[in-house]
Order: sequence, then C-alpha cells, then structure tokens
Amino acid sequence: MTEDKRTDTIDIWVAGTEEPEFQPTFEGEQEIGPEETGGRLAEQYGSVVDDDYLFDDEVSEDERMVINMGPQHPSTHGVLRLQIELEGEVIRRTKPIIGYLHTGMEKTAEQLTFGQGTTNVTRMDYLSPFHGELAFSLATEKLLGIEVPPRAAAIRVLMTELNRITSHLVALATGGMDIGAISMMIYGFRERESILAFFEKTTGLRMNHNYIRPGGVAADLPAGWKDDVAAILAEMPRRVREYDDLLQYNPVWLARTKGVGVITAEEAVAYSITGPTLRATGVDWDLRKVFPYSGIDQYEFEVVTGENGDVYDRYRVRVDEIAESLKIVSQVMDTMPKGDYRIPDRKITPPPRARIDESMEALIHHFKLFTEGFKVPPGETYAAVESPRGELGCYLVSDGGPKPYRMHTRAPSFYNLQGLPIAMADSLMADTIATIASLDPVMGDVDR
Amino acid sequence: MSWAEIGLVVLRVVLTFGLLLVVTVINVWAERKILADMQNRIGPDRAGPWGILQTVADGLKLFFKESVTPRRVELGMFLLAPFLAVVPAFLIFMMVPWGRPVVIGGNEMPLQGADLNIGLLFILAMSSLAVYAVILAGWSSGSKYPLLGGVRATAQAISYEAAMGLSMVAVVVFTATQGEGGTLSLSEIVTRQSGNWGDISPLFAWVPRWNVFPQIAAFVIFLIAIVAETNRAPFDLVEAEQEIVGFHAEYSGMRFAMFFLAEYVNIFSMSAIAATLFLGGWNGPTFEGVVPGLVSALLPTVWFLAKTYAIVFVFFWVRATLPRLRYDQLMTLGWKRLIPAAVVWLVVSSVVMGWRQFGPPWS
Amino acid sequence: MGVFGEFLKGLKVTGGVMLRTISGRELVTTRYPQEMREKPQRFHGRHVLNRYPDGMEKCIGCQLCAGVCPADCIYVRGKDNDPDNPVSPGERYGYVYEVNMLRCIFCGLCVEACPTEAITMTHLFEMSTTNRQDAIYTRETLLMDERGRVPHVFPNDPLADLSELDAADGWLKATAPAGVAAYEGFVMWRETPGPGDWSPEPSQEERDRRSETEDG
Amino acid sequence: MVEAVVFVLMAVGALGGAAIVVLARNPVYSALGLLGTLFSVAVLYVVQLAHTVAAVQVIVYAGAVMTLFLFVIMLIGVDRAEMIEESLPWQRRIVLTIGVLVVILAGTLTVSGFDWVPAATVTNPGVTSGTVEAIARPMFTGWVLAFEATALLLTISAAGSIALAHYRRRDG
Amino acid sequence: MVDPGWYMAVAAALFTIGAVGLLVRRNALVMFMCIELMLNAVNLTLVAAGRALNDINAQVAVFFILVVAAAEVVVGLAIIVSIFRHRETASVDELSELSG
Repeated sequence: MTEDKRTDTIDIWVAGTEEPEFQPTFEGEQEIGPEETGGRLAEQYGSVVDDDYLFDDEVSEDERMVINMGPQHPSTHGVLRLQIELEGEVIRRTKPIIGYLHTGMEKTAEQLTFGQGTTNVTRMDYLSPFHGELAFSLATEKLLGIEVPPRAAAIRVLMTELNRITSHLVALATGGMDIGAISMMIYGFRERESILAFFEKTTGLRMNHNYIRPGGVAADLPAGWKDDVAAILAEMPRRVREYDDLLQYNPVWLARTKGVGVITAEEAVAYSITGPTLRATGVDWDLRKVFPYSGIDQYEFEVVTGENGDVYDRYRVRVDEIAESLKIVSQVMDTMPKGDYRIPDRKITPPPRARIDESMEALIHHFKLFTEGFKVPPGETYAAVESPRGELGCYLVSDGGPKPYRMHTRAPSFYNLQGLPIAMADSLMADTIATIASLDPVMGDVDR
Repeated sequence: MSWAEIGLVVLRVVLTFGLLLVVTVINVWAERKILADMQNRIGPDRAGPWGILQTVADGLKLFFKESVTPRRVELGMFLLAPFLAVVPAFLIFMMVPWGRPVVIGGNEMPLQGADLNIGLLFILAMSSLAVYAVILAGWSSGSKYPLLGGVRATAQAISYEAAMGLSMVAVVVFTATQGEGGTLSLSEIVTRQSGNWGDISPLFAWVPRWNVFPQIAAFVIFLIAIVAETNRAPFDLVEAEQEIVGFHAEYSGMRFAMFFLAEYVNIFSMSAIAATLFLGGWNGPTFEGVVPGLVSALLPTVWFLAKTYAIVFVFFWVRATLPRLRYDQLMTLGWKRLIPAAVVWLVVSSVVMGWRQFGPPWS
Repeated sequence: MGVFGEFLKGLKVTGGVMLRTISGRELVTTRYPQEMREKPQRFHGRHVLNRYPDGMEKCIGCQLCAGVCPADCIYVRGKDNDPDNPVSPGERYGYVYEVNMLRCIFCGLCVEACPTEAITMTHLFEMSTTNRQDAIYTRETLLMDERGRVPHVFPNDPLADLSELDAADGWLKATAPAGVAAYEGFVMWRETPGPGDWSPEPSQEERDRRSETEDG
Repeated sequence: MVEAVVFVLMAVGALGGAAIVVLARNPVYSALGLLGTLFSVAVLYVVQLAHTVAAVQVIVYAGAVMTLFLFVIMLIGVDRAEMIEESLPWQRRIVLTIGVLVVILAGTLTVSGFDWVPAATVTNPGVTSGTVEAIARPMFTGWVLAFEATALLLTISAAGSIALAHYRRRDG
Repeated sequence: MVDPGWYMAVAAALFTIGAVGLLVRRNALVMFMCIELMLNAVNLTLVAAGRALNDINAQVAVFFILVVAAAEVVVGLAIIVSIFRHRETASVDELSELSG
C-alpha cells in the first residue's frame, strides 16, 4: 500500500450504504520518532538529557511491534494514549499522545468572571480540586493586591492538605490496583471516602467544590468540624500501617516497584518534573517550603524525599507525605484562628445576606458582584501551590475587566507526563502500568 | 460388562460432571462474595438470597449476548479455542475421586469419573493441553494485546508444569512407601492416606495420615504451581486486565463464558487434586453406626468438598492480597526458585524414605 | 521465613478485613436504594423555588441566578405582577423559570446570588431521566406548593427518597454571613412553609464549644 | 472391533494432521496439524495398551515441544505465508513422485497381507500392558546406561539452548 | 485386534509425508515439524512391533526417542531463534553462508 493511497482513504461508513472495503491500519508503519538519533531520545524531545534508550541495529524490524495503549485502556488513568514500540515484552520507545480530554478550560476561563472562575479551575485536576481553586484565588488576590483573613488562610491550608491526602490515597489505590493488588484499590478509596465526607459536609460537594474563592473561602467550617478532623487524624495512621502490612514489605510489591521506572534527579529537573515524582529522586523541592503560600510556613512539617526516583520511592514519598499532611492538619486544627473568613472588602465579597434588606449600598454591591463581577486591575501574575502532583501554577493576565484576559495553568501532570518516555525506556510491558500509576497523571489536568 | 455396570459408569460420569458444574457456579459467586468481604463491600446481593443466583444471571446474560467475531480473526481457531479451554478442564476432574465408593445394587461404584492407573500422568497431560486454548485464542484474535497474552501463556505454562510435576513425583514416591508398590492412581493415593500417624509415635495418633505432613514443602510448591497453572492472581499475567486486557479480549457472549467456565472449573479441579494428593481426599470420620447409613455414605463427599473449598478459599485470599508478578519475575520464580526447590525436596525426601525403608546405605 | 512472614502479614490484613466485614463492624458500601446515606446539611441537590408562608412566590424575576450561573443552565424571564392578583410580593415575578439539569454543575452560586432566597437547593439527587426534555426543570416542577411540599418529576420513582426534597438548604445558611464572623448565628432569611429546619448555623464560638463538649 | 474403529479414526486424524503440516502456508496451522497428529498417535498408543508412552507423548510433545514451537512462531513473528520460491526446481516434483510411490507401496503391501513383523507369527503374541512399572523395570535395569546418557543429553541440550538463545544487549 | 501391518502402513505414510515435507518446505520451523512427524512414525512402528512381539523394550525405546526428540527441538529452536535474530528470515534458502 503506497503512502498516497493511505491518506486518500476515508473510512467513513454511512449506515444503509454499502460498507467500504476493510482497511486495516498498519500500525507497524506508524512512526514513533526518528530512529537516526542514535539513542538520544533527548534530542527527539528537545532536551539535553541523555537517556538509556539504545537503538540496536542488530534487532530486526520484525521483532518490533508498535502497539497503541489507550486511549481506551483500563490503566492509563483516563484517556492517555501511548504509542509503544515493543520488542517482545520489552518497551523500546514510548510516545505519549494527549488531547483526548481537551475541554478548553483555559479558554472557558476567559468567559467567566473571577468570581465564577473557581468553578472552572476546580474541574481541571479533579483529584485535587482545592489546589486548583487555591492557585487561581492566589493569583487573583495577587492582582488585586489583597490579603485574606487569617481564618480563611488556615481553612485553605486545612482543606488543601486534606485534599493532598485524598489525592495520594487515590494514587496509592490505583497504583496498587494497576500492579494487581486489588484490595488496595478499595482500601484507598475507603479512607478517601471518610475525608470526602468531611469535604461534603463543609462544601456540600465531594469534588469540584467551588469553595476557595478570591478573597477567602465560601463558607465557614461546619459545626463539629473538629470532631470530624480529629476522627480522620486518629484513623489515618492506623490505616496507613495497614497499607504497609499489605504492600510495604511484600516481596512481590518490592520486586514490582524497586528499580522500576527510574527518573534521575537531573532528568527530573530538566523535564521540570515536580511534586512527589521529583522528590522521589532526592531533590528537596517543595513549594510549601520554598515559596510558602497561605501561611503554610507557620506549620511544622518535613519535606519527604526519596533516593532512587523509582516507582517504589514515589509510592513511599506519597505514603510519608500523607503523614506529613496529617501533621499540618492537626496543627491547623489546634491553632485555627477565629474571625472573618472572607475579605471584608465589599468590592470583592458580597455583603452578608442580612445587609441586603437593610442597606441600599449592600444591595447594589450584591447585584454588581453577581452580575458583572469584581474588576481586577490590569497586569499579569503567576501564583503556584504545591498540589499533590507538583507545582500547580496559575498565570493570569487581566486587562482591568471582571474577566481574565488570559488564564494559563501550569499543570503538574502535563510536565510529569513528559518523564514517561525516559522512565519507561527498556522496561517491561508490565512496568509501564506501574510507572504511569506512580506518575499519577490526571488527564483533566494534562489536557485542560 | 453387564448393562448395569455400563449404567453405573454412565451414572458416575454424569454425577462427576454435574458436581463440577454445580460447584463452578458456586465458585464464581463465592469468589465475588469473598473478595467483597475482604474489601469491606457487600458483593452481589440482588439475584436470589445473598445473590447466590448471580452466576446464573451472568450466565444467562452471556448466553443471550451476541458473540462478536472481529474481522481479522483466524476464524477456525477463533471458534475452536473456547472448546479447547473447556474440555481439558473437565477431563482433569474426571480423575479425582470425590467420595467413598458406594454400593448400588450389589455393584460397587467409585465416585470418580474414571480410575486410570496412570491418573497423575493423565492430569499432567490434560493440564498441558489446557494452555493451547489460551495460545490459540490469543493468536487467532488477530489483535495485539491477546497475542501478548498468548505469548505469556506459553512461557508460563511450561515453567510451572515442571514444578507441579516434580512436586507430584515427591508425593508418588512417598505413597510408594505407604503400601505395596508405587501407584499413579488417585483413588489408590487416597486410600493410602486413611488412618492416622499413630505408628510413628502415639503422640501423633490424632493426626490424620495425610501426605501434607511429611510432604509439606511439596504441598507449598504444588499450591504455588497450581495457582500459576490456572492463571490466577498473582500469576494472572495471561489476562492481566490492567496491562494487556487478556487473551480473551476479542471474545464475547457465550465464547467468553466458556473461557470463564474453564477458568473456574480449573480452579476447582486443581484444588481437588491438591486436596486429594495432600489432604487425604475424601478421608475423614464417617461416624458409621452413629448416624444413618446414607449420611455416613455422603460424609466423605462432604469432607472432600470441605478440603477442596479450603484450598479454593486460599486462591481467593491470595488474589485479594498479592500484587501481580511481572513476566520476568514469574520466570525467575518458576525456574530459579520453585523447580530447584522441588528437585531438592524430591531428592531429600526420597533419601529419607529410602533410609527408613531399606536402612542406611551401608547396611 | 521472612518472605513468608511478609506474605502472611498481607494475608492477615485482608483476612482481618473479611472478619470485620462479616461481623458487620466495618462496611463501606450500602444496599443503595434500600439504605439511603444521610446527607450533610450543605449538600447540593436539586433546586427548588420557594414561597413565602402566605403562599406568595419568592422569585422576583431579577435574573441574578441566570447571570451568575457559570454553566448557563438557568433561564429566567420576569413579568409584571397583576396588581389585583400578585404572584410575588414585588413588582415582577419569575414568569418563565427553567433549570437545565444536564448542564447544571451544582456549584450553588445561584443560591448565593438570589437576593430573596427564592431558589435554594434540596438534598435530592436522583434525577436521572431517559429523555433530555425531562431534564429541563420548569417552573411547574421547581416551584413548591403552598404547603411547602416540593413536587418530584417522577413521583413514583422507586429510587428517589422524596423526604430529601423537604431538607432545608444548608448552603444558603452557610454562605449567608459572607465571611463576616459577626453575622454568624443569625437568621438572615425569610420564612418558608414546609418541614425543613431553617435555623441558622451556629457562631464560631458555638461551633468550637460544641466540638469540645462532644469530644469530652 | 472397538480397536478397529478407533484405529481408522485416529489413522485418518494422524495422516490428515501430517498433511496439514506439509500443506499449510501458515506455520501456526502446521503446528496445530502436528498437534493433531501427535494426539492421534497417542490414542493409537493407548489402543495398543502403551498407556504410559501415550501419556508421556502428550505431556512431552503437546505440553512442551509444541508449546515451544508456538512460542517461537509467535516470538519471531513468522506466522505469515512463506514465499513459494523454489531454488531447486526439480526437487519438488521428484520428491512428490517418490512420496506417492512409497505410500502406494506401503498400502499395497498391507492390503496384500505382507508380513511386517515376521517374528510375531512365531511367538504368538500375548498382551503387554505398558504400565509405568512395566516400562520402568527394563529402563532402570538393562537400559540404565542409555537412561543416564539421555539425562546427560538433556542437560547438555538445555545448557546449549540457553547459551544459544541468551544474547546480551550491547550496553550490557 | 488390528493387524500390526496396518499400524506399520500408517507409520510408513506418516514417515513419507514427513520426509516429503522436509524436502519441499523452506520454512525452518515447518521442516522441524516434519522431522517430528518422521520420529513419530518410527515410534508408532516400534510400539506396534513391540506389541506384536510382546516385548516391552520397544516402549522403552520409544521413551528414549521422545526424550531425545525433546532435546533436539530445544536446541533446534534455539538455533532458529538466534539465526532469525541475525538474519530476519526463517527460510533455509537464504541461509547459505556455509555453502561457500
């Protein structure tokens, strides 16, 4: 079949018409990337990082098979598509193909006011919605030049750290599931459920909360929140020990994760990989320490690092970060300040409901804020938080109107995903799954 | 051979077949229910009491579902593979005695499909045939993931059958010391496990004379090997749904149901063989004279089923707990751990048994 | 023994969970339609259009909810009241009121925006339909009757727990102070007929005190 | 009577399988044809009361050898039709002619009652049941040297095949 | 009892088919399978003759042939695999390096 014929064939079959002749796809002819690079995958991807990928001339073409893993695959964590060049069961090259969950959220953000924007960004990384909201709110507040009340900041830290736990729990659960520990799946989600119940009690929703907003948080913590948080704090360490019993020293788990999907510190930095994936390589980089936000620097916690940057270290870093987050949560619980939890600026925060009936000014503010939204001074800014997956940043450009001129999200999953080809080169098919799971990409975050 | 005898042969084959079908239906449900319990879930509970009819409902659904035939399949092999999966699975169980022989109308009828003098060899032969279904299903699907499953299946089956065979040999050698001459017949192996270990020392008079006690290592090796042989977790690389979706990715409807059936029949058959070889088969107290005759005639079957289900439960338990091995680790475990261990155990236990029977070599 | 010991540890975990599940001490799933989960106060569910206790509609057709909705799922058209037979106490009332439940993201902004607490949320979430048209809730299905009972689109739905429709909107109560601690603990809304509990959320001192006493 | 029926069926199966081996374009079908032949031959062993040999035939051939064949076919991906180019143009015709002649000869001899096993008519055959014990006894007495030699051969071949198939990547 | 001659005839036919296939086919794997066919034919004659002569040694010989065949297959397939790795072909016509 010549090149021309292939491109000319349009395989669209209208029901009721005669079915066209079956045109098989020759996936072996699909190109993953130029082979002449002589083993320098780095050059293909525009980086100087040397990779251990080696193109062996002695191996014939026949022994290689290109398979498409995904977008409909049980363990590509959504709709990630990987083109994998296999030699037997050994992966030689990988090309991640994204865009199957592209929802145009960054563009949508230009149509929503800053007040509505949190409903949008919370849906990008749907496993850590609070972090998305927090990054957007911090950026907006930076443009506005305001500082939120201490209670709001504390609530934000409380919620984002709890959210980090739920997100890591999902990573552990799905990671366990992908490696075949099916009970881990349910256990991880079981504990996540108890925290989600607290989220639901606070925000009314289990995910995509629209709770952290520019100027503070939408609502105060519910009555009895201390009991709920205390229950979580009491329960989680026991559960984490249970995971350790199940997996931590399990020889099969160790064999499946140790030395698998290795990303070195240099590679991680070169590909701007952040989060647990970076820390697992031993780089001591955590935005909560380096660029503290929302007053998180007043709480004591450690930055967890690994050594080898393999799947096991990423798993370990996540488990340990759960413990660190619990530390922060417990400190927040003990030191929760009293007072307002939204900035009492009537140009940004709507008036209390009681004031609408009493004050004409309040009514006007209410109407203005909910129809037009508040105006943000022109300028551009970038604010980043440490999401469970890494640096989640929000780049905002305002032209002085109530809607962002441009919003861009630095999505950690997107950058971490670029480490996939180097982590997977020359590994086995089964390691692919472990590696993807350990990078913990959220496709909504990748494609936005 | 009189007509009555022929009738009894037909009857026992039909009974064995029926028993296998019934326990398979229960197995599928039991696995889901037990896995649910191990994961804080309820599990199937809609069809029938405690969802016990769930398997029937699933079977009906699959039966009425369209069997899709993809375009790039090798049709003949594609259609043949499900049958190749089911037939050896059923044939294996035909060798297993599942109860004490009963006497009907003056004719003794062993509760066993067939009692061959090369029973164990037959089991090995059939279990080695079972892999063809997986290979052919993977290859004939004309799709890449099933093909990978087929390739994995070949390597896995070869590796673990050796370990399984060697641990069986250890039992055969041991059985030879327990009676007149060696035997490969399963019914004979079961008979030789009746009684207790009182002759070793009066302390052990309460311990049943099961092979598992002197052959504990062989038992462990055999258990690991049958889990691998039936492609169950943690050795379920063949159908690892998180990785390669499985060799039966292109199958649907009744054809898929046959693979499914074969898998669960295999689990039960292999557990039954383990119970027969190591746990004394249907041996157990029958309370003759204390309970009605019919009950004491059925009790051995109950013991057999109880022992088998204990091993089936281990299958499920392990599945709920362990992560899946990787392809190369599977090979390493098979060739570098299990087979050497089986060989060493075979040599050691043979030497010990020879010593016990014939005295030290210098005598 | 180390390797087997670690395996046994894992088996112990799953086995222990199994025993706990069988004995009923720990179970995370429920038999859903038979056993309903109790939802928290602030749960975001199906919308409802409220009335005053005297039967007047609260909606004044101001379109704030439609304006703030980030999903553009609300459509409102106001109409002048007939002075002799008013529908709402104000000048205008919501003549057309539609919520497209297929678009709605249940963010709760409409509840926060409504100046008269006309639109609030209930705890009902069983809203599946077999027909897109049925997912567009109109004035007839949204508006509560004069006794404060909320209609359900499918009154015979076996899955729906209709008592969820009577729950008062916790999100309205939670967001009413708009971040000002001093306003917490006060009723800031007008009464609505029906069985919902419309007492306000407690103040911060009250919350902390409650937590501590419940601890002890 | 039973033996005759089984014999006819299995002989047809064996020859049919063999024909598939030679005629099939696709090596996978060749392998399956061979599998059919091996299985039929195993059944022929059974009707001749060579039970152990039959079981070993299935275990070794069907269980290991053919699995290996299929594994290699799939591994190196030659499951495609081969090129039908003949480098020795006359070979095929001659071979086929001779083959047909031999088969006809065998058939003729059998039908004409040729005495294939002359000694059998003299000794009046009884029935030797090929149980494990019956085979093991001569194997470990008279044939013990051959047995040890076979064991050595197996070890050497295993080592040799590992040495052949084991190839190291350049990077090491 | 079927006359051993019939078994011999079937074995002869099997052997011939195997030999023909060995000479006609060019795929190394299929040629290998043809060798297995011929070995099986020989085994069949051995079992048939052994039964006719009431001699168990025939079956012992068959046993040895089976083992040797297995060993041969293992080595042969290893050779084919390693040749294929280097030459990308399983056709014996293209393996003419040794013919000088």
